[in-house]
Amino acid sequence: MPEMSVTTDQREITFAQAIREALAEEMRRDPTVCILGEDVAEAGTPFKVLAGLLEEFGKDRVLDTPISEAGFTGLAVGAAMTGMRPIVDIMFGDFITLTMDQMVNQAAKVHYMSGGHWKAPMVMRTTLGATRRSAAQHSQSLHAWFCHVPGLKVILPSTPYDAKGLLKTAIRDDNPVVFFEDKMMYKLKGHVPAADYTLPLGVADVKREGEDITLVATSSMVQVALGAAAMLEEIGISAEVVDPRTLWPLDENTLIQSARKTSRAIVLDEGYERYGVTAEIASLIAAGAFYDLDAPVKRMGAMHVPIPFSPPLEDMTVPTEQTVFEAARKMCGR
Amino acid sequence: MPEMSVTTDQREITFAQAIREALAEEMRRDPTVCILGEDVAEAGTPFKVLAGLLEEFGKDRVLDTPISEAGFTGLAVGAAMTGMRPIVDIMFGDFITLTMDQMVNQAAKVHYMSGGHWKAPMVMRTTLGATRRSAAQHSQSLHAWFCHVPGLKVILPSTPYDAKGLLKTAIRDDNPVVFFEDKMMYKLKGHVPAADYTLPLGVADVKREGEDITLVATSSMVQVALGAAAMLEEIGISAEVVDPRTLWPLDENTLIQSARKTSRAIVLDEGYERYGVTAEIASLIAAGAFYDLDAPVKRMGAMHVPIPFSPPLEDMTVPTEQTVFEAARKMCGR
Amino acid sequence: MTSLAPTPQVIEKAELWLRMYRQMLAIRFFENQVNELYTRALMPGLAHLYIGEEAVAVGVCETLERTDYITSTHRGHGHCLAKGASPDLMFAELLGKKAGYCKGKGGSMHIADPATGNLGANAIVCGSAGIATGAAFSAKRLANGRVSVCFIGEGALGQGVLYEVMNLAELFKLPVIYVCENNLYSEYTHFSETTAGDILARATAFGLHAASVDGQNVRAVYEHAQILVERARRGAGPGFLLCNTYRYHGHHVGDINREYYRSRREEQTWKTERDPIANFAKWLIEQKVATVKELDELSARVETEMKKAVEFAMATPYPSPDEVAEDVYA
Amino acid sequence: MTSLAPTPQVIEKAELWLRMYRQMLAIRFFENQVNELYTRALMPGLAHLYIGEEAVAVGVCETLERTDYITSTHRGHGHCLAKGASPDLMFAELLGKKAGYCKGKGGSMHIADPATGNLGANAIVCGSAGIATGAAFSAKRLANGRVSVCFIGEGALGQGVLYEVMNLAELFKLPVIYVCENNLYSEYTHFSETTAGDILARATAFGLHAASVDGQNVRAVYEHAQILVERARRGAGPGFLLCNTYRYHGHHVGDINREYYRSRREEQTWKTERDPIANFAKWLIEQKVATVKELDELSARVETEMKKAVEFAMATPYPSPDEVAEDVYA
Ligand SMILES: Cc1ncc(C[n+]2csc(CCOP(=O)(O)OP(=O)(O)O)c2C)c(N)n1
Ligand SMILES: Cc1ncc(C[n+]2csc(CCOP(=O)(O)OP(=O)(O)O)c2C)c(N)n1
Ligand SMILES: [Mg+2]
Ligand SMILES: [Mg+2]
Repeated sequence: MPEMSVTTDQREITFAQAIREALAEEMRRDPTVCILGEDVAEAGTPFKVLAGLLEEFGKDRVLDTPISEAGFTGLAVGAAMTGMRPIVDIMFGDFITLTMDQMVNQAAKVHYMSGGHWKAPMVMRTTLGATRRSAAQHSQSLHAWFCHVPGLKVILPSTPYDAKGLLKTAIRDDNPVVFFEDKMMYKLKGHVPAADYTLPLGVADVKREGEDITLVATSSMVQVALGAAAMLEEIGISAEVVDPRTLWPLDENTLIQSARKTSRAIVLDEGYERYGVTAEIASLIAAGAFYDLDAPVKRMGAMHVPIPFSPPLEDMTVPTEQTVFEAARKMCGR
Repeated sequence: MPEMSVTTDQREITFAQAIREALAEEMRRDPTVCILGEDVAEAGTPFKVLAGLLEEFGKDRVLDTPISEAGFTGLAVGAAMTGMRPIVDIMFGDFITLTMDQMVNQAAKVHYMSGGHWKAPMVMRTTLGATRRSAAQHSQSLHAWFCHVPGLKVILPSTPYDAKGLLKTAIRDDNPVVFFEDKMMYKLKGHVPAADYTLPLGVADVKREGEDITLVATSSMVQVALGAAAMLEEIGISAEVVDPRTLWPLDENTLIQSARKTSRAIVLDEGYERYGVTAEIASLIAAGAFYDLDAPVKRMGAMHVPIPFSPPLEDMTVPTEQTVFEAARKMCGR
Repeated sequence: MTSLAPTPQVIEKAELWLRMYRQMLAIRFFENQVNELYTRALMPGLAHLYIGEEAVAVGVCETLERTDYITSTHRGHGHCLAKGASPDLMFAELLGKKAGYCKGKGGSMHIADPATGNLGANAIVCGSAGIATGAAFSAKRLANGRVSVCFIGEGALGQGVLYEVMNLAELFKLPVIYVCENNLYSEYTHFSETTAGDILARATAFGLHAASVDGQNVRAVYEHAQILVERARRGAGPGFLLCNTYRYHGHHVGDINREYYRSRREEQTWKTERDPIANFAKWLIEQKVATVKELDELSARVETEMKKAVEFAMATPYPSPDEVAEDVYA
Repeated sequence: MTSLAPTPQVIEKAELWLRMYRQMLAIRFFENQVNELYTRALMPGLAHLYIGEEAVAVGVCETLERTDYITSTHRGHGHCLAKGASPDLMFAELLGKKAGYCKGKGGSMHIADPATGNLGANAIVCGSAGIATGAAFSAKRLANGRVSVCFIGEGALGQGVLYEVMNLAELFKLPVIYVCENNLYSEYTHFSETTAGDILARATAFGLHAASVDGQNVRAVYEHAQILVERARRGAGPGFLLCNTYRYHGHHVGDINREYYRSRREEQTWKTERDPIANFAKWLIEQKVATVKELDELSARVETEMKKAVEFAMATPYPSPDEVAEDVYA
């Protein structure tokens, strides 16, 4: 891992490198951390995110599995209960459909059902995001399902810095944590200090300060929101971009305070708009900032259609800088 | 089925009987309708909802399956695509975890992905609801997950009348429909006309008219809301109870108009409050009735804990007439 | 009356046999109490009785160390007791009391006990197959010499995840044994209506070492389990033990009228001719391991113990309301 | 030069053999065009090429009627063509055009075509096993005499749902045949690392009639498939056909550097010694079914056809924006 040698504080690495560093550091720190998934070893995943880990940690800790998402996730639950800290790799977020019983009926509940006697400290890393021309079964952002389930924690990092710090925290957490990575973000570069650090769960991050409107954005939508904010600035609208970073636990207060300050809010998330993350956050803000809002909270998520393959159609299904810019401008009465 | 002989218009039957009648009538009407599930044949399901269907329709149309929720749901998708109208019975709603890939990646998407060439006219009947002392893996109300998925329709009936009319419509619908029955409601009696009728999807029903506050309630929560409304009446608060009946398609307009009229709304659903149905409906109302609301929309769903077994604890996890009454009273400033 | 002395092998194992007999009695009396609690409307919800199947749990668990792992099913009281749990804390759990194994939060279908390696009963059919396999994974990685036993009903053969984890267990050579209790029915359906092909072949196809045994004969179960446990412990990989058995009662305590899915005659035959406890008692007496009187006394002691356990559970309090939100996160 | 006349059996089937040869060529040239489109950055997303495996799709589909069903995989172009789809509409789909089989909404991994009984490719590994089984269920219930073929890669053996539906198929005696294409790799991992035990035994354990065949020999595939299809059609129940084959290209068009998971030598051996098209051509010539010249001409015609199909697809328009929200609900 050549990026390890860069040690100045200005170090920039990609999102994928940040993930890999987090994994490598935690695996060095704790021998019970191991990785299970399809093509994670020699191949280092199709996204090459894990490249080099096999070489450093060996086959006992980086394990290729059959295409058995339910089976190896279930195995991870049992391993977590008995002294290991497994990390399972679910290649595409669309395949979490196969793991719901293991995650929801087993991992999420075992601590509570056993009266606190057993715990399942495991991490599921998976992906979200469309616009890769991968069609309906490889493009979904289904994180809202896990957010709905008590006993799980859900993280959606939007920068290399957040990804590294939050993943390290997730691995050290004593609960099952699901970590969603935007497939389109793996090559995004950003500042990541060389020194060891972790980031707390449940603390939102204001990615950009502003006065006129709040853009709450998750994962892939953070860059979109920042792009829209830059466009808005040009027409004199100051947008604040707030990234909750973890959807459970959720830093309600920061989101609400921002909306109270700006009096307007748009909530952006790449999951389906209906019955999804935008609904939860919008309703929290609508209630929490009730007396301060100048306009209804607007929600922007994926269109209520299976993601189409055809490029011009696919591009219409998710919010873009342009559509966010226009919605915000309209909301601000311009 | 002795209830069939009662033909006056005042006929009262149970929720379970209403379901059974809907199934029997549609099976008589259309030979491609068949039922697949665990213990559906001789046993007529553990809830005895299907008692008598085997005798009338035979083993080719009422089929006991192995305990293979994914397998027989998948089979149903293929059968639906090729000329049958299968109804799958998922005994407890908690087991939909095992069917998510078949329902979400296959059934929901096949029409769209094939450019409209294939369709999957199937119904999944399953259950929801706690307070049966069945603990964390037999008490969940996970319908929000399906509501989040384009391509599916989701029905939550709250009376025998609605159950029968909506189930018949679901069976005739050309799309995959998920039909959630409250386990605690099977013995609830209500008026069901003997004559054939269906009810449209996407049309909410005002279960009780009122002026001061809107209680939007689904499934098990409708009776709770009606009970609370009766209590509220005694202290001079007039509550309107609106039941969306189908969560997708969703009759936004009726919900919003009610809230605009009363200026206050509480949304009740037995699913987990966080990232669930109450969030969607509350945020729709908060936006749609923005200029008419006197107070933030309140959400009341299941507590964010796996459902505990211990009776005194379990009873705390879901909204009750008393807690709804108190929330409404407070919201109305009494 | 013949008065031959017991054989040396029997003497050597007399203590073991008696302990196993005692455990089987414990399960039967425990379950009788459960049934009574239900009948008297003193128990919340339902329970699935293990009566008739005692030889399986006891035969298997006696081959295990306390630190070895088990996972169990909705029909889990027998496994739990056989692995060493205390009846009083179990009853407390069944009644939803704070003193219960899971502080009342789990109930009958979720009893778990780290002290005896019980990873938990599971109300999802086959829901613990992944967990048991994962415990074996830990045992191998942490090299602590433990093995893991996954109890499943034959209904669990319908769940695809079983084949996924058997494949993983064999690939990773994990010390796990899947013990399949074929009691002929899953709920109200005979296994032949839901199980195509051959059960043992389903395990051997994935490379597992598989064996079938009379689940009403506790010594046979013990011996077969021992072979698989020993293999697993020395690193030779996973095993599969098919135990042919029968549940005397309904699927759950409320399943009273059963004639539509199985005959009274069938039930009667199993109860009278193949009862694992009666037959074992007969053998113990024949082998001079114990006298009728000794066994009767033991029986009375165990029954009293169970009654006391129920009394304890009845008297102990429910959890307090604020506990509802505890233990969601570790 | 020997000039023996072809045997009567060969003559009888000459038309069939030539059609099969033509179909195999069609697949190969189709896929070559796909690869070129990708290389020239003209195709959105990725595609998984079927080159090397042509004999499987063709050998199996030639035993089917047009009204019979197939389900396919992410590597589905071969199945689709073999079942009778038109290359031009396929290319249009691969380019996301409105004229495509799915109006551009499906793409490479979701091509479906009711006219040829193609229930669809599927991007979920083993995602179509339930669907194929269900189509067989309909065929039986509606008594329309159809059979259903479920193509899967050997990677799909890892998915538990396969065992669930094989069990169902055998219990219900459904006319479905699971055709497992073992091309040795699932993505970048050799099947021996992910597949314990024995593949055929996994099917026979559930009671299926199972056979294994050289997937590079189209006549052998055809003959084995015929037996299973015939059995299924007359109600004797499901079958399983293991076809041993090889993909020449990467897992997908972008998988270029493959040495870390398989050697160039291995690839070379399969390509030179076991090419299904070259070997079949040799046999056709030996048997006097066709001359070298005839086959060369056929080859040129098919190649031209594919180029024209690409031209059609390139020229045809994208769907219009308002189509995005159509077809969500029927
Ligand atoms: C995934 C799942 N499906 C269905 C059920 C409902 N259910 C509970 S027990 C049972 C039968 C189990 O049969 P078997 O595995 O043979 O165990 P037994 O009850 O005979 O001990 C069923 C279908 C469940 N709990 N989980
Ligand atoms: C459920 C699921 N898990 C993982 C993947 C990612 N994936 C796509 S193709 C593939 C390998 C499939 O191998 P095989 O079945 O042998 O088919 P082949 O590509 O060799 O034709 C994998 C793991 C997927 N599409 N679906
Ligand atoms: Mg059983
Ligand atoms: Mg393969």
